[in-house]
Amino acid sequence: MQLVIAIIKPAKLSDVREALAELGCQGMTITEVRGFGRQKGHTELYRGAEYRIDFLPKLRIDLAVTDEQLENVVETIRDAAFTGNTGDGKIFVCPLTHVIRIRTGETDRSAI
Amino acid sequence: MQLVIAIIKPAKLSDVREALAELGCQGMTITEVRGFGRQKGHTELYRGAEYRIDFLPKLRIDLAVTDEQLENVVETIRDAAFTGNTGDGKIFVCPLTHVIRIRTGETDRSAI
Amino acid sequence: MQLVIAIIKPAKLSDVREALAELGCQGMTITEVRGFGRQKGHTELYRGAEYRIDFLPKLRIDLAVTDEQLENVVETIRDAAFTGNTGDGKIFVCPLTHVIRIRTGETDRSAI
Amino acid sequence: MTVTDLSYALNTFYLLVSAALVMWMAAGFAMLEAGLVRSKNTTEILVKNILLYAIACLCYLLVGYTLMYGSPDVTDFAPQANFFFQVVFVATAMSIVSGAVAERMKLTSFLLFAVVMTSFIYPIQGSWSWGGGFLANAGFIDFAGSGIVHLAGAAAALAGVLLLGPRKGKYGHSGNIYAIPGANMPLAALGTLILWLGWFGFNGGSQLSIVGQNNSSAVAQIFVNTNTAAAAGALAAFLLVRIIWRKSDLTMILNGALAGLVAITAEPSASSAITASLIGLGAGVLVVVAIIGLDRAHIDDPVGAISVHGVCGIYGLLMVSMTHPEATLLTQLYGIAVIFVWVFSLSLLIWWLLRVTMGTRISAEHEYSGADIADCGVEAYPEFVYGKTK
Amino acid sequence: MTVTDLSYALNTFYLLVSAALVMWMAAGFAMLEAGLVRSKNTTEILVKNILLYAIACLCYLLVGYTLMYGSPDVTDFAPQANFFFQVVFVATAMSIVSGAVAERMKLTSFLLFAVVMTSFIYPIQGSWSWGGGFLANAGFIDFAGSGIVHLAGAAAALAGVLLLGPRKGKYGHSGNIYAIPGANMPLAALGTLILWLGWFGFNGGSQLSIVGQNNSSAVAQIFVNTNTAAAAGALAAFLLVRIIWRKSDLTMILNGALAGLVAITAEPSASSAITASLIGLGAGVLVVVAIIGLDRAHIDDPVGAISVHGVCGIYGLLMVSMTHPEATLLTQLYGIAVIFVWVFSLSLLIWWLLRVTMGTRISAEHEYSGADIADCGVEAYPEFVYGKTK
Amino acid sequence: MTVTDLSYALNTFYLLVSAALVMWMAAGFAMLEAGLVRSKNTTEILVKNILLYAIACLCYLLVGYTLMYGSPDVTDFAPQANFFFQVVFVATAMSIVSGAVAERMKLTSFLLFAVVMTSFIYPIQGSWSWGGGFLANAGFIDFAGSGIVHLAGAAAALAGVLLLGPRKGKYGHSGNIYAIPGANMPLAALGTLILWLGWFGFNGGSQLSIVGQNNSSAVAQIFVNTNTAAAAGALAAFLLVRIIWRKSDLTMILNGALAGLVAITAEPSASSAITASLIGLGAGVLVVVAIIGLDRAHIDDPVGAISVHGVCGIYGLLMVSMTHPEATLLTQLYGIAVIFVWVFSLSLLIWWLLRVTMGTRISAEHEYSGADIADCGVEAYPEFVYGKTK
Ligand SMILES: Nc1ncnc2c1ncn2[C@@H]1O[C@H](COP(=O)(O)OP(=O)(O)O)[C@@H](O)[C@H]1O
Ligand SMILES: Nc1ncnc2c1ncn2[C@@H]1O[C@H](COP(=O)(O)OP(=O)(O)O)[C@@H](O)[C@H]1O
Ligand SMILES: Nc1ncnc2c1ncn2[C@@H]1O[C@H](COP(=O)(O)OP(=O)(O)O)[C@@H](O)[C@H]1O
Repeated sequence: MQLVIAIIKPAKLSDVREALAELGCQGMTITEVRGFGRQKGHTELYRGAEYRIDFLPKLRIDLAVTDEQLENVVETIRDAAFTGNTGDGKIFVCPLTHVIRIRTGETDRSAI
Repeated sequence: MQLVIAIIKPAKLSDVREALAELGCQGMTITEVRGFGRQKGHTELYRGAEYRIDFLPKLRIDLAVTDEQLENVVETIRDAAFTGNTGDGKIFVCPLTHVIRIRTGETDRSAI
Repeated sequence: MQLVIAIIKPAKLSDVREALAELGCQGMTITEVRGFGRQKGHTELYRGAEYRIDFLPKLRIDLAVTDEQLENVVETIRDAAFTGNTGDGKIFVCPLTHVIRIRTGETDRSAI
Repeated sequence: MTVTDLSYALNTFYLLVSAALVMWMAAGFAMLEAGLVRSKNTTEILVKNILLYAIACLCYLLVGYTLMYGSPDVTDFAPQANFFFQVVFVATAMSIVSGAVAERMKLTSFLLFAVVMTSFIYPIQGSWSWGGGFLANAGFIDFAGSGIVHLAGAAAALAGVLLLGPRKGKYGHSGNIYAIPGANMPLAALGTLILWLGWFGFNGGSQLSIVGQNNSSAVAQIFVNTNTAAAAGALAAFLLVRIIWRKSDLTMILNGALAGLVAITAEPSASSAITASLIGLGAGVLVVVAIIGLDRAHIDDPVGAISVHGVCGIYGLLMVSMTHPEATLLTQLYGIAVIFVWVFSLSLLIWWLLRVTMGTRISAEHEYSGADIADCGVEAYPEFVYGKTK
Repeated sequence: MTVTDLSYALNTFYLLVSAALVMWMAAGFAMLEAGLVRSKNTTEILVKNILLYAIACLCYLLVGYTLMYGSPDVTDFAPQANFFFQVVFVATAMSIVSGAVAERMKLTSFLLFAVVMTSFIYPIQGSWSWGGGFLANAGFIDFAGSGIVHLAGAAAALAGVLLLGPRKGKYGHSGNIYAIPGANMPLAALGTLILWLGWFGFNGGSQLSIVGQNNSSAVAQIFVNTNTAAAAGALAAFLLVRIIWRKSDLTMILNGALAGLVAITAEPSASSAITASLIGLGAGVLVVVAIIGLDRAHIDDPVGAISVHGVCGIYGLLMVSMTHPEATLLTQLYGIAVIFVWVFSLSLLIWWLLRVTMGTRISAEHEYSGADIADCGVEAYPEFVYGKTK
Repeated sequence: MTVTDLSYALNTFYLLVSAALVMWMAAGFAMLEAGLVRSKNTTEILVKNILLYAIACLCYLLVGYTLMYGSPDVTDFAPQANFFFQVVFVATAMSIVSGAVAERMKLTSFLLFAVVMTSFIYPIQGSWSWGGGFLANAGFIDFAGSGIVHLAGAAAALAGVLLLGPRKGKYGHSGNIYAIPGANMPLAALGTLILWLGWFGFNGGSQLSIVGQNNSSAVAQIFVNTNTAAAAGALAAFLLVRIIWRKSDLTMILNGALAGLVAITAEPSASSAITASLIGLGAGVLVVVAIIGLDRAHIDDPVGAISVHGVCGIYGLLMVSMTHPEATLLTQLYGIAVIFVWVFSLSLLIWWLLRVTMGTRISAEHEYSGADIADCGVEAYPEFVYGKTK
């Protein structure tokens, strides 16, 4: 099993979620994060002092998938989150050794 | 070493923390996240327009453990976070290759 | 490739970011988290009832790096985030099997 | 144009301005309560506050005013000014209730109670004193309503709280008392300052006429005493809390100011400013003790309404026997007993009827997720509380 | 010192206090709108509200007042009191516009429109009725400005909204209507309660004199009716929404109260409190229907300004024909048509000129990231919205 | 009932309403400051604002009033009305201080300073002008307190700020100036609008009598000028900031409005509305320049109190020499110097004594984690700031 971690633009959440739903992904976890990268922030002004906002609002999606789903899922997220502008985000994949569903105690593949 | 990632119901945090403390876990990191899954959200209404809240508030616990602790910790979280209703959450485990305590520079097992 | 997860004191963000920039790290993702550990919280009072705040505000940095960068990056974060007081935080490293840049479709090393 | 015309106009204007200030207290209660509940119950408490005011205005118009005053023979000012001044008082009494039962009371049951309270319970009781009934004849003195308004509101609130029980998580199994901090301290402070301002209308207007040197001086004295008692109450609460816990608990200070205001309301014109400050000091101490005492007794009052309006209302009425030449401790106690027993027992009955018929408490699940979602459809700060997909 | 001096002083004071209350409505609009827009546009709507008030005051001083009243012959009170009372009315009219075009209108275009509206469009129109022009002669009755102020503001807003189009994400491709909840419900409630309080000055002051038994009684009646209509409007909106959706939509209740206030403004003195409550009930129902209707027509008004001030303004003006002996449905319709056509068409022209020259709509990118960052440099709650490195 | 009785009643009422409006300014300062500090210091600034008001009321009652006015011979209105009007002025002066020293000053030291300021420093200085002392005799003209209240408050604040030093993180090693945005812009806007409203009482009430055509007209003119100067100040600050940075900095606009209000306070009745708007325009420009200038000088004033009340207070006093026939630049400068030197040097002494005895600055650790946790025990928005386990 794999944990897919996707950093996306907040405005793309609906698209990504719907695309994933079509794939049959029934669960995911979202975190509000702030990203720093090639995409430039902007300058603000407060009482005559300017300051930069470098960390831009992003959403992080954590999604546990089976090895078979992986390729499909990554591609789906990639397509749904794509705008072509800097700041579109990244997808990271890291291996999961265990998955447990708390409610039923199911483990691994059946717990995803 | 392993990183245990548990998604739980916010109301269960105290129970989980206390159960882990009894196990001797002295550190953990909490994130406010939103979960999408089998548990249904609810409908809201604003000026005559209805909308669904699909992402429900959850807490994510990140907890680095030694390989020996792993089984015990996972079981403890499972028991403490259990309510039996949908939305109880999941536990993911992924391998950690390094752990460093910033203050002391200790690494790996002794840094947990 | 490796995912470096650092839990640091919020006040240290600027230092860490600048130190990483000098190393050539051009991207990272930040999350507001709350940490529980050896560092003690504090007591609050509300209308005659006291209560403890055990979870202290921390920042989590997620940073994907190549295997070669790893050592340097971890050391840099360690130095920049160091204050010597309890609560300085931890650094976790876990292996990444894939990295994809959404905008370009680049993968792995060139996507970091 | 005659001098009488002018006096009539001036008194009318004075009463209308006073009443408008009391109406403004509705905003004070709304903000205070919105600040002291958790954000998940904030929209609902706002709805309650707006609707209880609306209900009070309409019910008192249709039923209450006549019950309380019959057709009063008003000559010194426009009769409608009198009505407006009276109607905002009943709304104040009802506002007291909403805070005490906050975060767990069903909206509809609360509104039905408001109908009964403002149509019958409050006006009938009010007729006994301000309406010239037996309490007035017995010599009970309650100038601006420490008892008739504030104690009455607190008695109804107490009955509701006793039947409702505490909020989930407020008291532990082993008797522990847990803090449930409100969501928005600036709103609570704003609400208190609004109430403070409105109170000048509440007490100042209760002289009912400002023309004539006696009246003018009395109204001015009332303004000063009202302000001084509030200041002293805030300071006393601060000092006490600071000494005990070494912290400056904002909400206790706010309650201290309100305690001073409630206490001086029973007789704001008879005493000097120094006396008023002493009364305020006492109220500021008392309210802290009362809040902690009620908490120990596991009577859960999120905003301290019972302590502020009930305990300090009684305290203020008793103080009258020391500042007002014609008041005696006995008649004051008599008035307190009558008001409390009437309002408390009738309220208990109504709350109980509501409980057995439609229920008064929201479900545990709704209490957990918040009354806003359950009852209102939108949270107080939608962007900050829950995420959603658009 | 003579009786005349006193009358002069009292009337002056009464008018100044009334005007100060109307000035306070500027805060009401600011808070209401700040509560009902998303947090990313909150600072900008605050800037708009403060500046539109400032512009209204200065433009009406320099141009508008003379256009509307010439050099009025004021004898019963200080002429400057009259000016102050009039100037805050034009600010009210302009405040109505800001809410409707919120979250997408360019700041500078909006301010330029405010200059034209408060210097010319509003005063010229006002001169036809309150300035003693042809509408007054035709028998059109609009006591405190349901039409002259509220409908006028709403007509200008409607023109702006039609040219601007809806906020991004408000309406889907297939005609779906999406909710865009405002950021801060307590602020919206506070704003409404401020407006409610200010309205006592708005309607109560419009009697223009409180001396003389008739005047005193009329002002008192106005206070009562104003309050009652608002209460009834809030209750009606609540009941209707509750029946349809089984939820208690706070913002609809707030709009209901405001709807009652707007409706009674056309003639707040002629009817009894019972009639006022019926007018308010009607307004509370009407405003809910209007808000939903406009939404169905894809006319996007984030705060409901067009429904509250426009639709209920018209409704209030029509009701006058039933409560006021001298008003007829025809003259009322005539007045409504004149005001609407004048303000709407001129506003459309100005908005259009602004659009083709400097543009009226912020860029899609700025609309997404928020007007606060684009135009103001600081968000409303900087610590809660975005992180930053210091 | 005689004409004299009526005049007495009307003046009393006018003064009480004015004073109530000034009392309301306490809420304005509280909200403005709560909006402009970071959320971690918000509860503490609220505590300071409530308690400084309470302390001012009690100290001025016990000591200050007599020091300032002796036993004034008041005949035109109730003496207690005069007291109430005066007491809220001293609270205003003290409110100015709290904002400037916010986010780093110890609560208890601040409160002790408030005791000295409101018991002695302010009243003694006030006795020299309004109490009929040597400044009054010298021909110094300060109608409603640009100097006696606002400059005095700012001078005390400046002394405090100089001894305290800037907030951590405000100025970098290499002289960089960092922005520290406040937490809540709507509160800041609300606070400013409250102050704007309250200022009608502040300036309008300072005529001290409304009866008599002269007085009535003067009060009306004051209302208009007060409003106009504020509007012009807001607009000027907006335009200047817009031209320099192409952004519409809300807090500068708010400060601009307040600057106009402070400037016109020195003589709000002598000039026409056009002149008032010019004075306001100047103040709006000046305050922006002053804020930036003080920042460059590394004098850290989170809310701009020194610029608004100090710099624009001086400016307003100087303008009097142009609008008031009897004022000369020299006597105005003389008065300014006397007030500033007295208040500044005495304040410096008191602040210094407090610093060497109990300390005036919170610890670096507390400054980092916030005064709310350190001193008050609860944050302003507990649910949004830190997580906790219940
Ligand atoms: N090495 C990295 N580790 C973790 N997160 C990263 C990394 N690089 C980029 N990100 C995240 O991806 C987001 C988008 O990256 P950015 O460089 O701005 O755009 P793009 O990927 O289109 O070039 C960033 O805001 C950040 O959250
Ligand atoms: N595949 C997944 N990847 C990541 N998080 C998941 C996944 N499935 C579920 N979750 C998380 O677990 C939570 C509970 O899941 P849900 O399906 O609602 O209940 P249950 O596990 O009891 O069936 C979700 O809200 C979501 O945060
Ligand atoms: N086992 C762990 N798993 C996850 N996070 C941890 C763990 N131990 C500590 N942390 C995080 O590191 C932070 C600092 O740890 P703490 O024990 O307080 O200080 P120190 O590391 O200096 O001894 C904690 O607040 C928590 O966020």
